[in-house]
Amino acid sequence: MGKKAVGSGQGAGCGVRGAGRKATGLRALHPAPRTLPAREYSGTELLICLVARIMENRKMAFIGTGVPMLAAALAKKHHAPGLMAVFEFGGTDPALDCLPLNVGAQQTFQRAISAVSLAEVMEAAQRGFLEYGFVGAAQIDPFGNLNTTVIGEHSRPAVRLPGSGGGCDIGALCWRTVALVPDHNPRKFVERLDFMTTAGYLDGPGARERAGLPPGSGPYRVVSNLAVMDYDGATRRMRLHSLNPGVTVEQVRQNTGFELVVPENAGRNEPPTRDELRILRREVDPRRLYI
Amino acid sequence: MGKKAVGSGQGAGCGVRGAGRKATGLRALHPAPRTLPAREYSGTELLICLVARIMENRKMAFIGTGVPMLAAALAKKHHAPGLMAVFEFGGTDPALDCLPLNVGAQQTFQRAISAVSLAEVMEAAQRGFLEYGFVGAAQIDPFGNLNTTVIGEHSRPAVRLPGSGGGCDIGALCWRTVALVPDHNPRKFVERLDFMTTAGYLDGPGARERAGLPPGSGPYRVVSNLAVMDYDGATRRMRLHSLNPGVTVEQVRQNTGFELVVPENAGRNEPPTRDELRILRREVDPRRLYI
Amino acid sequence: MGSGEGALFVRPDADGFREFVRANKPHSPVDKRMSEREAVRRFVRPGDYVATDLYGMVRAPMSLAREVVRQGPGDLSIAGQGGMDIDLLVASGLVRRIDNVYIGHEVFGLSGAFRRLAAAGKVEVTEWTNAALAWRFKAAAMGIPYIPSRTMLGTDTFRRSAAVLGRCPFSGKMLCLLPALAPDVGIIHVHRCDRFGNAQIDGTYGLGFELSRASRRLILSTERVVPGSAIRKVPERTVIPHYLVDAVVVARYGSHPGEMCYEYAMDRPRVDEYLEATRTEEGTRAYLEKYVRGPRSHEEYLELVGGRRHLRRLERACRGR
Amino acid sequence: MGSGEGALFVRPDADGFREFVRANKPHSPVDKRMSEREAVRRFVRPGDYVATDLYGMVRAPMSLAREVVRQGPGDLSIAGQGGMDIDLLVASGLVRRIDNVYIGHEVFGLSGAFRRLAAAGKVEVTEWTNAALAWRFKAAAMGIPYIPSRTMLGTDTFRRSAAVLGRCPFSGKMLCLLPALAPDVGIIHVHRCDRFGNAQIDGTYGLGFELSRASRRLILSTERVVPGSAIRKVPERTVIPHYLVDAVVVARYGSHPGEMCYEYAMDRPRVDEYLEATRTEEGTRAYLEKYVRGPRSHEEYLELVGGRRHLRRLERACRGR
Repeated sequence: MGKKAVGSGQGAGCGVRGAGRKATGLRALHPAPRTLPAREYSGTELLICLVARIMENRKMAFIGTGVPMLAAALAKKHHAPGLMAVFEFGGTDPALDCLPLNVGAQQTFQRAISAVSLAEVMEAAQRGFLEYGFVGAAQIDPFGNLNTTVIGEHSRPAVRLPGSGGGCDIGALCWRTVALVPDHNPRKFVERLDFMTTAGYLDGPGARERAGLPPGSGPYRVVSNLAVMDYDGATRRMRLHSLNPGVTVEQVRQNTGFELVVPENAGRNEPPTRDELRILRREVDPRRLYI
Repeated sequence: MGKKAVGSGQGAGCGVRGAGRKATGLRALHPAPRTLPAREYSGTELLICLVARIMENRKMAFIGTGVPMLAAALAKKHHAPGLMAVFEFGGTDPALDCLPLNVGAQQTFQRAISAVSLAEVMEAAQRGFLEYGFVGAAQIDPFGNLNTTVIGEHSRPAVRLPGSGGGCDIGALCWRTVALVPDHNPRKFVERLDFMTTAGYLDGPGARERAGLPPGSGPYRVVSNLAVMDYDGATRRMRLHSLNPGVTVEQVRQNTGFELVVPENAGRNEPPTRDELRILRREVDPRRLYI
Repeated sequence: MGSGEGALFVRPDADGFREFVRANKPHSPVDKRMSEREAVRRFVRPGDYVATDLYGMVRAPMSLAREVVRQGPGDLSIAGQGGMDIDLLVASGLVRRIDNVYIGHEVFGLSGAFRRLAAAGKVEVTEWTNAALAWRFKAAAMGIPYIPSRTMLGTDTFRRSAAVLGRCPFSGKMLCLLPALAPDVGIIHVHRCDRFGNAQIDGTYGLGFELSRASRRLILSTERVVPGSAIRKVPERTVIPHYLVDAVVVARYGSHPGEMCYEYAMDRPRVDEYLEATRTEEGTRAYLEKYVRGPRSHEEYLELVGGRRHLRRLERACRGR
Repeated sequence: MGSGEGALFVRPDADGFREFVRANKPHSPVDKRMSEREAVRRFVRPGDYVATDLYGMVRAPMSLAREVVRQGPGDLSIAGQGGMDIDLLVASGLVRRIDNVYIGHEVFGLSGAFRRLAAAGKVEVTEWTNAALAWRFKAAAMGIPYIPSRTMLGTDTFRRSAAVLGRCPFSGKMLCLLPALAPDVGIIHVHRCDRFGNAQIDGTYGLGFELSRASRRLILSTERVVPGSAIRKVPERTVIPHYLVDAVVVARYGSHPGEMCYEYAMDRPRVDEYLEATRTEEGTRAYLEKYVRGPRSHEEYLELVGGRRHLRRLERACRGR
């Protein structure tokens, strides 16, 4: 096994180049040609840009590996220099000049402002410091509740998924939870979850508060490969917010397994700008670990 | 103000020689001539030796400034090299090659094995790691309950004392609590406390357990200038254990404001040995901050 | 089940704390350096609940305590744990309510100020313990309204506290439930921090970790400001991250006349002078006039107590690790 | 009020923990260095509850996880949080009960072993979350039987947990009460410690702080042993003091094939080999034979995966702070 196989170490602690040799989860979904023309972009790149645009300046964001991390790095370099990325295992605002493959990896606390513990960052979230939280899911329902635990019965599942991890905590403790679904289809957007790992709006208005979840917190956006969704203020049901480039309302409807609220004035998401793509490709992930 | 006034710094971080110029609490009680012959000793020196003898090897002891600290240092150098001194504000097993005047002072964590927080050491005590705890008191009752809060009424006290500090915690969480009373008299050993700051055996057998205090914990010894007391196993009332040199049972009785249990076979405490005094004067407190 | 009869000066309010944090805390790094005067003017108000770290005459935020007395916001509540800093606030007459843990001077004796104030019935006192206070801060720092414990049970300390008895739903054990305590203002003196407030503390951090997280507003004073890169080099050492901090006050010798571990020794004659003075009301008044209200700033105070040469001596008396 | 339907594998027992500590823990410093074999033989028993730190393929105590599989104490319960270490235990078939938090490989995909085991109904699973597990350890680490929290409320995660609903006596808030979790054995890999076990960790300590305090028995593996004086020079850096530790196992490259921050990078081809192998039962069996049961010690394992030269390369791929 040659030296290349274990990483060329182009930056401090970046010895993971080998990761580029095999498609990880993200790459498998949206393979991006190595040299995209500036006007073209991959699905993953669009997703990253859509998530990045959600993140405002001077906020703290709970970040997992993958899209949210790339989006945070992009947002920071593009429009939100004061955004603070917080990783679940304790790293806070690391330099991120190379990208971690684990939420506990060295890059999550390298030249960070602090490197503490899982409890510490979860408690910061419980105290209200974490504005954004990002979660993936195998299933999402009309109220933004999420399943990452099992498909089928809990005691003998057809597919055993990893479990909550920090997902359920994020859904409970962060102010605004953003769900990421890179493959928008009716098996993901379902009327009823097999298992509610993470609280969205539970069964509707006021339900979170009745359950004891912190007032004012809850689902904020769903970002998929087809569109961005938000929630109706009165019914707390998922609503189309804006369509991705080239996607129609009908396409979104057909790929959603429940009745989506569709407003008259659904917006349209701009494709990644030249600026966004340049930063993403040259500064955020120049070694193409993820994109 | 000359250099001497602020300390000559004979050891790292020992800049408190000025303390020797004025009698602190301990010295005021038992002034010790600067050059005692080897066979003589001060009251404070006796107290320190009596406390030191209680401390067994390979135990952890919650230590405050003053006598317990000197006793711990003596025990460590004399018969209990594995004794671990733990200071309330987080210092654990410091070098103690010079003596602190505060439980949070530099000497309490200088070259310690760890320097953490008040919560950390209190939690270690709550988990059962702390074998010994040492507490002073303005009043002590027959069940070993202690008052360090007020003389008189709580709302308008005749004398407002400091309060619990860590005393009440030590009485609750350490396995064996040792009370130190350098001035044994009927105003200190009282039938009824003005205020029960720290739990001894409360009102008798089983009371601690009923209150929810950890089973097996509780008062262990009282060390005074007249004698060492322990507690009757059946009644949990204070009992004479052993008399200090030259002291009679009658003297102890007269100076105790309640009926002390006096067994047939009350022992006698040996005066400080040459070895103890040598270590105490030459190694533990050579600059006579306390003794 | 039973509960203490003491007044609960600050009610646990985890949701209110969340709202406050979201609306007011500096989530991202901004330069927060300011003078003692500005920090106290902006962040300490009449009626506030104030808490400090560390203890005794060690790493106490004395320059800020003096500035509070100088500006004199009245009707304060305090966590009665600390040392000369807290004693100074009590002596100043600004304090009306005390969550008392320990106000006194260890081997140096009782607090004259606390004794007089209590005897005159001029202060409302609720009793707690060292551990109870640490865990009350810890509950607030965790964002929860209370924390169970095994201390205080069966005592008058419990009876005069505002704790509550509760039974554990898992083990059936009787527990002392401690309400979260989120002070309006926390004041902590540290060894070093960057201009944003990312702070390192040498030695034990006493209650500093919990207090910094429990406080609504947090004022740091620091012996020195270091570049952010020095902080980021050892992120393990950051005890207080910047997002908790509202003000950074550079205060070299900020703990004088107490000690700052590894930096300078206690100024024993000046400490004795304070202890002696505060034995009487007149003495206290004279001390406050001379050492607190007299100098207009920390710098003037340092000149008054002996200036650079004297302070260098205190540094030499403290010989590092 | 309601409570989860999941099994509570370890009942909170603060008094039992106290008794255990008093009778068994090494309160004073003794040399605890021993081999993987001896540490696992002495401190891991069939039926034990085992928990590890950190996470993913980062600072996982792989050499000890392999030794546990080698010796094969069965009927284990585990805290289902960690990474390859926990996944390896699950793959080995030794595990019967899981307090699950997250068993999977993040961007690298699902856990084949967990998926098969669960689908076959061969394991009893109670659900929790990252924060819940951290706080369950924290409750045990504080010596209390439970800790209140605001997570899990309203979800199936709660329903399949063993948490209990409770109302705060101070604020009236509905809370999720989390039972203390004191594992029989905690296993943690650290950067350095002295022979007594006073340990420093670089970077985040994940759940290590709480787990080390919550565990009845604690096995440390360490990249290197340093003199006690090095520890005492910076007592602020001691994350795990010796009195918590039962065994110190010197295991250079102890996290291989995962990374050890600031020490060596992840061995990606070896990780891929593991992920690939554990997709099937046969693959898993072959992997365990070759990499776990084949080598008789950590040293033999290191030789097998490429030896010194290869490991040096992983070090070079990780360029310090």
